[in-house]
Amino acid sequence: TTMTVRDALNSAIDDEMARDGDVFILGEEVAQYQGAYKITKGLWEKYGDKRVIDTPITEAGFAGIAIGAAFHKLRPICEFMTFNFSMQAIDHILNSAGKMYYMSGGQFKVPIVFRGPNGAAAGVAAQHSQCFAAWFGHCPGLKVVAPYSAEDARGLLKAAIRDDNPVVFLENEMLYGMEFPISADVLDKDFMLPIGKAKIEREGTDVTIVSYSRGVHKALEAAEELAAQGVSCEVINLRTIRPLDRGTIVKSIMKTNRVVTVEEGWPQSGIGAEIGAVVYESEAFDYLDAPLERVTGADVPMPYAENLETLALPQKSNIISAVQRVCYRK
Amino acid sequence: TTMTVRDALNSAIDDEMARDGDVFILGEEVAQYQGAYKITKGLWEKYGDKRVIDTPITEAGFAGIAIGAAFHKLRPICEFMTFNFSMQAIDHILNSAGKMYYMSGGQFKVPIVFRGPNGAAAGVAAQHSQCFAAWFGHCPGLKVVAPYSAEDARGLLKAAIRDDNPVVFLENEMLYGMEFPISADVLDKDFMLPIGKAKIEREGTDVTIVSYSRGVHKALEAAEELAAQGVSCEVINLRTIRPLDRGTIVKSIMKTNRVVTVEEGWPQSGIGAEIGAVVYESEAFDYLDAPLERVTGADVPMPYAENLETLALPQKSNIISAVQRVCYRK
Amino acid sequence: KARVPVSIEVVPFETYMCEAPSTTVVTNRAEMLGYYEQMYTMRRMELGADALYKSKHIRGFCHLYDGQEAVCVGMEAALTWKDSIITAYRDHCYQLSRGDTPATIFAELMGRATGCAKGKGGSMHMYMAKNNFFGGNGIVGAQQPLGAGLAFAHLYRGDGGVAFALYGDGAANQGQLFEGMNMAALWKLPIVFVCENNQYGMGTAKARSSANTDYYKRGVYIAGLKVDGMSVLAVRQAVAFAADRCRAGNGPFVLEMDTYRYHGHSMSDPGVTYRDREEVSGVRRARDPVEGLKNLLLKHNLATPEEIKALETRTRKEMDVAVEAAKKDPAPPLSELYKDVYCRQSPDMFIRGADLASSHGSVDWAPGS
Amino acid sequence: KARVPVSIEVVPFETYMCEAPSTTVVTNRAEMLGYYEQMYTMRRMELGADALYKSKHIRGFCHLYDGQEAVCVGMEAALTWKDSIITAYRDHCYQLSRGDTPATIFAELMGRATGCAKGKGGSMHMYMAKNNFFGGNGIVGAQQPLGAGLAFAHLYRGDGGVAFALYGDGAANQGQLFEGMNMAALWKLPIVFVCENNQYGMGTAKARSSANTDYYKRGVYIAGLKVDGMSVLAVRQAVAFAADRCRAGNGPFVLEMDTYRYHGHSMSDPGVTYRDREEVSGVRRARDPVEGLKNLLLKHNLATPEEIKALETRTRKEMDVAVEAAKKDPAPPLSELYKDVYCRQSPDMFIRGADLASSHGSVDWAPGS
Ligand SMILES: Cc1ncc(C[n+]2csc(CCOP(=O)(O)OP(=O)(O)O)c2C)c(N)n1
Ligand SMILES: Cc1ncc(C[n+]2csc(CCOP(=O)(O)OP(=O)(O)O)c2C)c(N)n1
Ligand SMILES: [Mg+2]
Ligand SMILES: [Mg+2]
Repeated sequence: TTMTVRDALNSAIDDEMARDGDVFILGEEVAQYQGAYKITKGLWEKYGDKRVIDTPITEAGFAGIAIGAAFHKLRPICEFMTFNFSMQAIDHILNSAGKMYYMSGGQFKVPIVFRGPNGAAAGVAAQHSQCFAAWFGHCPGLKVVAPYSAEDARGLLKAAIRDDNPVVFLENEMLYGMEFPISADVLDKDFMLPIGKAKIEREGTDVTIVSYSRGVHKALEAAEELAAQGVSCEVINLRTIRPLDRGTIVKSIMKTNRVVTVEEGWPQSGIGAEIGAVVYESEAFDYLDAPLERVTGADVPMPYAENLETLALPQKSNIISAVQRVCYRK
Repeated sequence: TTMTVRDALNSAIDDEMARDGDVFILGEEVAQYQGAYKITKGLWEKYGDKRVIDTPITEAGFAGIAIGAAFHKLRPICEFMTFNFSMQAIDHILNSAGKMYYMSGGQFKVPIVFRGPNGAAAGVAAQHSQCFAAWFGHCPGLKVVAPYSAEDARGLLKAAIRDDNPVVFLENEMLYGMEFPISADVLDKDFMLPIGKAKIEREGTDVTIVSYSRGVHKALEAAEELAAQGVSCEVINLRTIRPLDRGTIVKSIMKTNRVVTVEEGWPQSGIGAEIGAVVYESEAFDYLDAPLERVTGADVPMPYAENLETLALPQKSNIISAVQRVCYRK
Repeated sequence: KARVPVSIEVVPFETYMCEAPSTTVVTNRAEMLGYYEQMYTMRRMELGADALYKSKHIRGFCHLYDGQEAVCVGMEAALTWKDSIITAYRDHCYQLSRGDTPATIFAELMGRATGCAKGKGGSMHMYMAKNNFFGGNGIVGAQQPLGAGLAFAHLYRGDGGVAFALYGDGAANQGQLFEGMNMAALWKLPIVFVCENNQYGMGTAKARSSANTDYYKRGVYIAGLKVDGMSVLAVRQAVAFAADRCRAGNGPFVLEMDTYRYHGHSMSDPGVTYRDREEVSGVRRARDPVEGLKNLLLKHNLATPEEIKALETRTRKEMDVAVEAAKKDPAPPLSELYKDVYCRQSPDMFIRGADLASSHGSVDWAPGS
Repeated sequence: KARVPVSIEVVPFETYMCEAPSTTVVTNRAEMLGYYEQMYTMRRMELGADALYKSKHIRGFCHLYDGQEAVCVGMEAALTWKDSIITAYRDHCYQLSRGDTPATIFAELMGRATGCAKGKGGSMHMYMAKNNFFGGNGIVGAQQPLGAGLAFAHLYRGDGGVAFALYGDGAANQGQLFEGMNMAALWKLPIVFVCENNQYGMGTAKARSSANTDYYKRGVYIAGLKVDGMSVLAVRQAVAFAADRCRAGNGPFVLEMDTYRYHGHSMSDPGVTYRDREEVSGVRRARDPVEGLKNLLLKHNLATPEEIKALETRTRKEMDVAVEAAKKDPAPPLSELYKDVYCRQSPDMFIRGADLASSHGSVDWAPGS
């Protein structure tokens, strides 16, 4: 059977709310409007005003309230309509949630999930297209998850809600409507995927492509086309940005001897940069037959016009040409 | 003659305020209190309430006001008491200032400087010790500067104030009181250093150490000690985090064949990671005789206790051992 | 005849910590016809955008202003372009009232090189720097302190300008408004905080988002007025009153414009789940700002039905022409991607593309460089 | 004798949208001596911290509470530990009133393993989870919505608890207070927003930071009281009143505590550039909360001078013992650096150190893994 990412997220929240009365969700338009992107569809009818809560447009305030509730052992899911707006609340995400367990000497757990669509959508321009994976990934105390498929979305969101740490859960609007095949066990009420483990989406021998979220989709498309050209790509879906699954990355590169990273965010101090650093710091470095190539969002604010937007985001063609370069096919 | 970083910053602001009536400074305690760290000492007496402005403790509000004033062609210097508090205003720094020129199709310049101490000080724990170099450096539209010496501080701050782009100017509390020799031309009213150019602080042949801000100080100390061990270090002071001076870094590594990066911020997707990526993307990669090593802040929130704090920050000894490893002396 | 004064009564203002402006507004045929033309143009322009969105010529977010035209036009009627305006994403009509053309606006909406932001901004990011319109902002609340900053600049320069920051009933709850108001009052900034209360923030009725729905009293220590935002004359009167107070050095002022949005929040919102169609059509019947103005024109014999019809026909045609012109305009050249990241950016500045090979500018480590 | 009721008059409360609590407070010798002991202990503890800072046993920021003791003690007198408290960085005395010991507090201040946050938090980050004290927060304003979140949890669980969020006159201008108050009112959260108005935020006198210095009216649509924050009994009375209202389901309440800080803002602020020594000594003479309470004890014959002297001597000694004990406590083991980054962190989780070789845990790409 198949499932959309939207349904995967919705069912994950539903499951966890059914399972644990301490789980609740709050955010702008999550209740009566059913979510700006309909991720919370049907939940307000089912769980009522107490547990599905529409907030005013006050990110700093409601994120703070959610974190305070988590200090008191509730398990909030705090939806940002998009992660762009999380900047108004980012002080709370870092300083109130991320650092709390450490600076209290382990006295306060903060079991909260911050979730919502992250990164570029389509035609929404500079202020609504930022990818926060590198920013949140930079910060110890947070776990940072970025699902790609419906299985990822469901398994990781359920794990995130049950996790006792603050988890930043970066979704992607362009993936919400995408349909994925899922196996029966994914529908299990207790199905979870481990946070901190990457997944090899496609095995290959010639080059490793490391990506997350929507980048995985593009990487798989590129891998398909490259296969026809005789290049066998191993595609790693990071799933988790922090803690990064160094092992899976390193072992794959030791096998393929080549690596290309793919992300939609900006390049400088991005995810690809960190993967490059992991390579320097591991045995994989000695196995490299070519320097790492990064495929990233262009280093500009997101333009509105469609032709420029396309150019600003990594396309299959960018991945293919980067792979060809690291394979010395070009 | 010598000058402290504090005096360098103070005199730079003073010069620029004297030169251009559109320059003003605002922030918490910058006027009557003379600045929490006394960077604005004497300026309120000299320029009065109109141009040296104490604000309430409302970072989002006063940063927004400052940016609005810059839209109208004033040239604000917006002091954050420390950059930790810039998180309350970071949406404005990115979305209102950083992206404005681009998304308005070049209609609005935003000539503003955001400045204040960044990163760890001493004994101020998790919420007051964050380094924002990687975060701001990630974001196109911003220029990001991080001076080390008095000359840097004076020359770069004057350039930042005259720059028509939003500049994030990351100072370091531990450097404020540090005394540096300066030459007479540094005192010139029009002395400026180019934003976007790194400086080779110390020439060397065996290994390149790339750092910024307080890390440069530690790198130079390590280089001194390593010289005694027969290792000749070239120390690069980045000065600017964005746009990064790739040329200086790459050319140095092509000469020394080895590189160690030093930063006080967290490792993941940090500055060292980006320098590693620059190496992959340049000819320097072919010249590497050893994998890059990063020296960074430990990947934990900053602890308060002195012994833990020391361990959480890069020390001379970390740099020395990293250099020894890349030189295969260990 | 065009300039003969006519007195028209508007509904009384609700006041907070101030006297009320007169409810008698003195205007004339020329002014009134001008307002009608502007408002009718706006209405047609937004309907044009609606059609373009539905035919997929416009993408992404698109927030329409129909229903609220009297606020924009009434405000502009009381100001000059030396005064500053900043608003949120519902900005097309402000762009127009600040001197831009429908063709340029449509071009921006369709991402054309000829758009007011070269196609790089889109619906939410329109600007008219030369006439002191500061946009267009996609972040709810950001324009509140930014507007106070515009006022700061007016005061700093002593140029007599007043800044107007427009925000919705939803945005009124943002902490940065509270912060901005505090500094505006402490520093006596010439800023008018204008809440366009269209009764909903997305799908949230105001009483669900706001413990205090008297938006004109939200300044607490700042005087305010509640205004019939469906009446261009009431808005003009209130804005003139507020601007005068600001210009006289009294510091900030608050205006609440009681208005309504006909469309859904954005083009992706049908706008009927959180309010019933009856409510919308009821407002259309009873309070439509464009119809209301037309009725005033007729009632006061300021225009004949034929004149109005002619104006409408002409406007509609102009709009069609503008749409067609904009449709034919070219997309921005691909080289635009790398322009305007920085002001005074050197032409060969290195800017990374989606992969290294597609980057712009020169890599300065090239041998010999 | 200890429990014989005594009635004591406190100065009247200023009210906003509510009745005033009675100015007659009924107490007894046991309670009053208890308050005195707590307040005197706090005073001595803060002076102890002052000395330790000056002798460089304490580093970084250190914000002392002397002058404000009546707020903390009066509040606790009206509550149980089922109610929640959160404050800012000026937190040592709250830690004490929530059941911690001076020795543990000194240990934290000196960065010892035995400190209340294992030496990892320091002055600004003390917590007493088991007694619902949520710290200690270094970010001005953060505790305001966090406190509302604590109240949210009380309401969600229906456990009858009330949350108290304390913040200064400077922090009162933060937008997140405005945002938090709005949601607290909309959702009827059992939260008391308590402004400890000590007249200055760092070097800024309240009138320079706040357009509205009536902090008890800052809720606008939320009732409030202004309280003599130098009187432990007035504070107790007002807090009991506020807590009752919250428990009865009336939603939030605001308290302004009129108080004063004797020390500079933090140890690095001499505290004399923005106010004159006269002002400080004037408050000490006229309104000191500890002296004031002592005078009440004597005036109402609740204690003899000898009893008080004995209590003071005992407390001083205890404080010296606590300091000496804490000084001898060990620094945290270096292994603590890598602990508590995550809850349920596996012992061999890889955590990068300052250089790779000094990292913690296992690198999982090790061959064969
Ligand atoms: C900080 C932030 N949060 C959320 C959003 C998403 N959003 C855009 S408009 C809007 C509703 C605003 O309502 P209101 O202020 O009443 O203005 P109106 O749309 O009615 O003109 C929301 C929630 C945003 N753009 N920015
Ligand atoms: C967001 C933020 N901005 C600035 C600071 C620096 N700072 C710490 S305390 C303080 C003054 C606060 O004054 P007030 O709220 O009156 O509390 P008091 O210190 O008087 O108890 C300032 C500016 C901070 N910690 N956090
Ligand atoms: Mg609205
Ligand atoms: Mg204070």
